[in-house]
Amino acid sequence: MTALLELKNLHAYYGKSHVLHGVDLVVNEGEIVSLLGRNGVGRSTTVKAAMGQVDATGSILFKGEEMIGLKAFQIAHKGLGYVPENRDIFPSLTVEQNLILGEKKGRKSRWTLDDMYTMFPRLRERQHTAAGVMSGGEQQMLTLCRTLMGDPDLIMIDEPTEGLAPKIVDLVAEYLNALKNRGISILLVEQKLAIALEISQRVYVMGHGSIVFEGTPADLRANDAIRKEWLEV
Amino acid sequence: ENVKVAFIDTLSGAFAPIGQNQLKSYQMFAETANQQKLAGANTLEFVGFDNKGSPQESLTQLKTVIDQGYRYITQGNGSGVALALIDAINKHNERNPGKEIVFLNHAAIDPDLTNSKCSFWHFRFDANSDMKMEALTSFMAKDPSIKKVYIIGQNYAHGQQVTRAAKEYLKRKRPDIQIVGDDLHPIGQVKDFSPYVAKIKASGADTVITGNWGADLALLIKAGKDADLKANFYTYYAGTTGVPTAMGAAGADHVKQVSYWHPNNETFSGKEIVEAYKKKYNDDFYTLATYNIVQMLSKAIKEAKSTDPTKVAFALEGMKFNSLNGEDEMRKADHQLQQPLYIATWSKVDGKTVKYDQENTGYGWKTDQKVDTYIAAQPTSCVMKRPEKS
Amino acid sequence: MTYQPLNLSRWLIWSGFALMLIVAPLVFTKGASLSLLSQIGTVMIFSLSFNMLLGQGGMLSFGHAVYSGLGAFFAIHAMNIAAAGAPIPVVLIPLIGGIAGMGFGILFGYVTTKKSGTTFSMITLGLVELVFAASLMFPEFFGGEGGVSTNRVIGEPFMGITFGPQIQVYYLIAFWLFISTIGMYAFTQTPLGRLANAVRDNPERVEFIGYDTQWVRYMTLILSAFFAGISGGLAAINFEIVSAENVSALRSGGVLLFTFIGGIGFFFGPILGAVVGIFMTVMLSDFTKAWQLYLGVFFILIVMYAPGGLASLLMINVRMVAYGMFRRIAPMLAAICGAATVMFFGAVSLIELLYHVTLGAGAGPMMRLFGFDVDTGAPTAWIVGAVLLVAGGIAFYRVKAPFQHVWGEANTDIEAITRKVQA
Amino acid sequence: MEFTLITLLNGLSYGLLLFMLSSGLTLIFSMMGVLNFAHASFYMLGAYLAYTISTMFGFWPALILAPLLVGVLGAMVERYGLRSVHKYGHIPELLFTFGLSYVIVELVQLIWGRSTVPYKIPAELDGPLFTLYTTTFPIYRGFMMLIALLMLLAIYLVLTRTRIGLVIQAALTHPDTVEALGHNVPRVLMLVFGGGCALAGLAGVIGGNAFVTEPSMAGTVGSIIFVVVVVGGMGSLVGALMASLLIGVLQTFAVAIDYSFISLLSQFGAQITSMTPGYAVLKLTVSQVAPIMPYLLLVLILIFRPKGLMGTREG
Amino acid sequence: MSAFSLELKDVRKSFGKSEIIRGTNLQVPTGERFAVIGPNGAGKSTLFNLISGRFGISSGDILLNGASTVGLRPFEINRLGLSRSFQITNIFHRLTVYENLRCAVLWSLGYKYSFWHRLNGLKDAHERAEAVLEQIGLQRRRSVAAGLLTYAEQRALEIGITIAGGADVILLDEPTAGMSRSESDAAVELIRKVTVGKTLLMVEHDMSVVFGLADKIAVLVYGEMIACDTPANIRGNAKVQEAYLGSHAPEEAAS
Ligand SMILES: Nc1ncnc2c1ncn2[C@@H]1O[C@H](COP(=O)(O)OP(=O)(O)OP(=O)(O)O)[C@@H](O)[C@H]1O
Ligand SMILES: Nc1ncnc2c1ncn2[C@@H]1O[C@H](COP(=O)(O)OP(=O)(O)OP(=O)(O)O)[C@@H](O)[C@H]1O
Ligand SMILES: CC(C)C[C@H](N)C(=O)O
Ligand SMILES: [Mg+2]
Ligand SMILES: [Mg+2]
Repeated sequence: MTALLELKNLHAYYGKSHVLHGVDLVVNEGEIVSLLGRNGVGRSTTVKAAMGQVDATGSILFKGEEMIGLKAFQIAHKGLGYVPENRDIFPSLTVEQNLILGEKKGRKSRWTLDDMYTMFPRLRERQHTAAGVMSGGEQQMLTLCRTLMGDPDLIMIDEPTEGLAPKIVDLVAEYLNALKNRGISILLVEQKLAIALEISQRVYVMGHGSIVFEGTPADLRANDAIRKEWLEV
Repeated sequence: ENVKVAFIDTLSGAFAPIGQNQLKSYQMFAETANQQKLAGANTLEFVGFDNKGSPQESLTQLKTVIDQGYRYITQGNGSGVALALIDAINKHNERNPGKEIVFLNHAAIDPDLTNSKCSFWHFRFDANSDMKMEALTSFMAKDPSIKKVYIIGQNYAHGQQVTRAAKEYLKRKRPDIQIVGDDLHPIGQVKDFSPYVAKIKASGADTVITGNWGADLALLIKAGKDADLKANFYTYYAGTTGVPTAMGAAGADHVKQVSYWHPNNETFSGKEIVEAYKKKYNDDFYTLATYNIVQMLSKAIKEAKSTDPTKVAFALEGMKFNSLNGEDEMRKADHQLQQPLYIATWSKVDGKTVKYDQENTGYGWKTDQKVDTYIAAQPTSCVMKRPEKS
Repeated sequence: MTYQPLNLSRWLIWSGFALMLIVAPLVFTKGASLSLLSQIGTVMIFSLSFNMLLGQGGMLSFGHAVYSGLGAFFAIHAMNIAAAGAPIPVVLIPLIGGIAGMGFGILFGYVTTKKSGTTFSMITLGLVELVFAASLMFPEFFGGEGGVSTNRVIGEPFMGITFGPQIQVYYLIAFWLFISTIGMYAFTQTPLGRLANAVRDNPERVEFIGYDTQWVRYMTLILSAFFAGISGGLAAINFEIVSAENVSALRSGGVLLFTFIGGIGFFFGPILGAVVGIFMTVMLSDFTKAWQLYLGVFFILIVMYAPGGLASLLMINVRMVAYGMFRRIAPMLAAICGAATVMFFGAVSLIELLYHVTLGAGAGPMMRLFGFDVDTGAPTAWIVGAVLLVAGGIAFYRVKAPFQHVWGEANTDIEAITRKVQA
Repeated sequence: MEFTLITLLNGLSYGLLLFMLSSGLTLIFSMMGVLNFAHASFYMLGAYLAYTISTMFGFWPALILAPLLVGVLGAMVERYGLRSVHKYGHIPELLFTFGLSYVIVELVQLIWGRSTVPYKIPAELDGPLFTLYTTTFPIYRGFMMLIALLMLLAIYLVLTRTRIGLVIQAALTHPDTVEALGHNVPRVLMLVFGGGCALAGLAGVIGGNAFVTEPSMAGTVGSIIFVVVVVGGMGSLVGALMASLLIGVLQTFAVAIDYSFISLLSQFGAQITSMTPGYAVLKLTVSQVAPIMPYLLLVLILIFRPKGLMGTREG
Repeated sequence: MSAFSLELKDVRKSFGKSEIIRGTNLQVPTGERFAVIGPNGAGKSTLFNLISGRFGISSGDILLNGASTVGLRPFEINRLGLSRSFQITNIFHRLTVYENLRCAVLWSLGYKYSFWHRLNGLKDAHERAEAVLEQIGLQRRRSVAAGLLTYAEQRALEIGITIAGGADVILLDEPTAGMSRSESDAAVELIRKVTVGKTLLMVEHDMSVVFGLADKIAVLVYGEMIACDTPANIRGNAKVQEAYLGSHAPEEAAS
């Protein structure tokens, strides 16, 4: 297994406030990795930093290349995909236009609009609707598909199941597995422990801006102490 | 003593070239007057204050210059401004005895300024619009080919006065002439006169009378040229900056002007000034009033043996002066300078009657008629309040 | 902030303000200062009223002069009627302006406040152009290009007061300024005032706490138009002329500039803005032809680097002082201000030289600059200007980072202190 | 007939010039949400630059170079000014451009003086294009109309053949997200702003000599083009075209019509004298109200059709 | 006076061609807590928007305390005693927490658009705002600008603003979205506390919240109300299982 994404001693800042204090994390090819932790510990920040949206120091290696110092759009072109947490759909554009914007110039994608519509038929029904008026859950599906359209090799997903009906949550889990099977690695930030443990090969637990646990889901299930201290109340 | 005169006039915007031109003539004349010690030991200095052509801004500038100790002001471009200034100066002089201000008007020609609004503190050196219209219509009356007249003007005091007088006088002198249309457009705002020209054409007018000046006249004539308008123009101000260029060859023999002086007069009097001005500023001298003001103010100061505005004003009243257009008199009754007028036609320079061109176009003014002072003179309704003579 | 039935410091501030208004003309006695002070007074009311819209209600108007200007027209006609014998004391003329302004607020506001945000701005721009153009169409009322003038000395003097002399006019303005400022401050402390803030922040939510946002905007605008009208009435008395310019987009833009420069986030910002603005337009214009350029650049700098205006710049420094941090930042602050000053002088010199060459032509190559006689034909002055500009620029660039660092640290500490206090 | 046709042509050519001006404004507004108050100032810059270039190299190079220069200036304004204000929201952006319009007027006066500059129509385009009955129609007006139409075509192609429009609209609400999808947002914004300004510059090159090149030229058209944008429907290009033509024709015809309410009423035999109430309004002729036509139209549109002619959203 | 606080009668809503709400009927008795659940895009938020007057309905009728609210604007409906919160936080960022709440109580205390009252002199408004502040547990953050609160605090404030006016019908749209387990437990407590004696209608995807709070659960699928029953019955309803809950048995979620 080769490491696709490697964060080493990553520090990140919002203006003056120091949020990440040396995060080390690896995602290998063909793997689903979950990043768990309580609200506000810095999971989203980790992902944003990897995407070049937060000031960060340390090292971010993607396919062996250093990402620090690159702009977000450059990083995206290297094949790193990101699904932001609060469903940043483009409200005034239609569903289809949103998807088209996911495509990158000069890069042939293995995904087509049709693939997306087959995955979530609901989107096909609403393809000419302005994305802003779609329901919260529909928007969540759209963001995921939009990122896929850019054909990333690794996709970082921030809380994809928030606001989704339980049944759809299961569906998302299924699709993430399907993606993995097509060779896409996934870094998943998730609140719902059950799902995370179910679909990922390895998990990291984060506390106060650094990684406090690393292991397989089974390890975590077995480790009551960590769960008590860093995940539950 | 150095007598400072505030030139509160338009130095920016559409009409700036005219204000600039006049300020430069003042400064040139003041320089020679000071050299020749025309005002005795006193010297004159003209300083420009931009009023942006607005009455309100002028009053603000008036406050400023009063605060800075000025006692004399000049203004001319825009009767609207002059009316506001005359009012403000009256009030100021009433409230601040001993600190009076005198207003020397070099071009604002609304007749009201020396009639219903006349003031002891105001002196007009240009001929007023009724005087000019009197001369112009008398001249027109003799031309039987004039049948249909269109009047167009700027929508403010001066434009309105010209329209009124034109209608009134033509009716009196040539009742057969038909007024086929009259228009007042916003001053300094219209950049495309082609709709107006279309209107003039549609009216079938053979003659256009206009009091427009500066850019408003240049653009009107340019639009007429573009649409091939054949009518003749009877103007007040075709000699102001920008208009000669707009007329060029196309305006030759079509455009006439009434004025109290132009360089191609019977004796070419003032040619030294025209040449000196051209040499110094590469521009045409056309506002004779600035010359008269410098000369007559100096003379008044000398005669009054004082620079005190009240005394100087008394000295100016009724003053007679030999100017470039003949003998002029500052009529005591209304402070309107009485002077002869010229009707002239835009013509190719021929070296004989037309020696001086304007704006290097090769065209200049050719005198059609000189109208003697007494013919153009108008009665006045002025009831002047004078201060005590100390 | 919270429930305070009475407040001593507020009494102090208001008495101080009143005292300042009273002694100002005694302190500034130079020739022009009285008319300057009078003008500042009217503009203060105007910009405060403007800020009721922009700062408190989030409505950016490009047409506020409509209300002050129409108020001024009514006021001046009232004076002319009074001069013809009607018993209207001059002291109450501003009120007539205010009522007229309010009347037009009721009329026009109904249309303009239907919208908010950018659309509101555009409508106000259209409205001001409409009123401006219309004013030239009705010369009977608006006096055409020349405007309407008046004589403020009406009727018999009352206790020797004729309102002829400027000083009497000044105190009349000061009186109304004081009243209006209290009125507008009080507005910020009323339910409607607070709701205007709420509408500014989040109009949608306001609809769900029982309020009609359009109505909140409308009422705010009407009140603001009232005060604008008062300032218009005072301007009419002060200048004794009112013309179409009083209702122009230019005037409206002016008050926007002043208010924003002063700072829209604090109640006193516009007061500051009026002082600075009038100083720049009246005083600076005496010194340099480039004053509008400076005003524009100054405004842009404020928008870019201090969107809270001068008031916020003042307040963050006051905060530093209040928390005892000022000593700590003072050296860097001085350094950065010093660098900026050098840069400023360099830039000003170059601009002035350029202006002289292009616009002052004919007056010869000599000019006075900062008290020196300078020859614009020779390279010396240009080089000095350029050197100052570049040196200042480099110095500024150098001290910027350390300054930000010190400033940031001080701020973090203050935040820490406040957090401790709260906890 | 002659009068009607000529006036119509005059109206159309004026309308097309308005369109050249407002298209850039609409473009910038619809894509970036920035209402560029200084848009007319870029128009003025176009005219002045064209004047200077044409005195050095002639009109045709100016026709190409001046808009490019204005575009570059616009891009720089975006890059070094607007961009840093962007984070504060749309109102500060609007204020920034408002301040900019002040500065540009001053700079123009600083460089070119306070009065009109003699920017002339090139000799090869001076003269009559055709004669309609007895009135000549100048070549230059025809040229002006041609350029406007070419411009319309070019904009249409850029917008439909590229994805730029989508990227920018998306960036309006979520710039970070668009960037994370691999688009270089800042550069696109800069291009759009520069492009919009270049369009204004082109209008300046054409309009500057057709009318007058002077420091107040920005102010004169400034408000009208805002009216065009609102009446057409905020951000709609087709709307802007229709509104421009409408206003152009309306205003040109209005100037030419001398009817007033009095003439209307007297046709029904009503006697109106200066004593009749409302005389001041009744006596106004259509040509006298011409200057307020656009603004009246604006207010009416806002009352009866707030979206504008072709708009899709309300403000 | 009707026994129902809120009554929907065959309510329909279309956007363009697509009908989103297809003839929904619902009766909420006074003082009960109702939850609305359903798949994404079922129209739950839309339903809230219709009830609160944000959108107009296409046909049908909505009765609030027996009176029809059709055609009324949001603020008019609010004045009739209905208040709602938003799925996406919707507060006044630049005002302090205290001011946020004080604004929210003004109308109900009858101050309308007053500009003749001194805000700081309004004892009743002050006390009411303080009381809410205490209920939502933000006393210590009272003078912080709302925009600077953490996410969970903002959600609490969102609820605070909603209840401050004293409305007796409360609509909450996903009040616990984005909260962690512990936070959402606290939120449930808060909601329970502040809605005592009131009628509550709530949209929620978190089954533990739903089953913990609701007296009755309405299930909305594709714009149609397929069931409305007690939690126990809903749990056993096969149709609901299939359409919405999937494998997530309520028992598991509740654990
Ligand atoms: N834009 C910002 N500016 C300042 N601080 C921020 C910003 N965004 C997040 N923070 C702070 O950084 C810390 C980590 O935030 P982050 O969003 O990474 O948390 P998280 O683990 O993703 O939690 P959540 O469950 O809330 O999404 C938090 O304390 C948060 O308050
Ligand atoms: N203004 C609108 N125009 C067009 N379609 C709309 C509009 N508002 C909502 N819709 C559509 O109506 C459907 C219902 O949306 P709604 O937001 O009510 O769903 P929801 O039940 O709240 O879902 P979620 O649980 O995901 O928030 C969605 O398909 C949405 O796209
Ligand atoms: C300078 C002049 C053309 C001014 C004009 N005669 C007027 O009275 O307004
Ligand atoms: Mg997060
Ligand atoms: Mg929803």
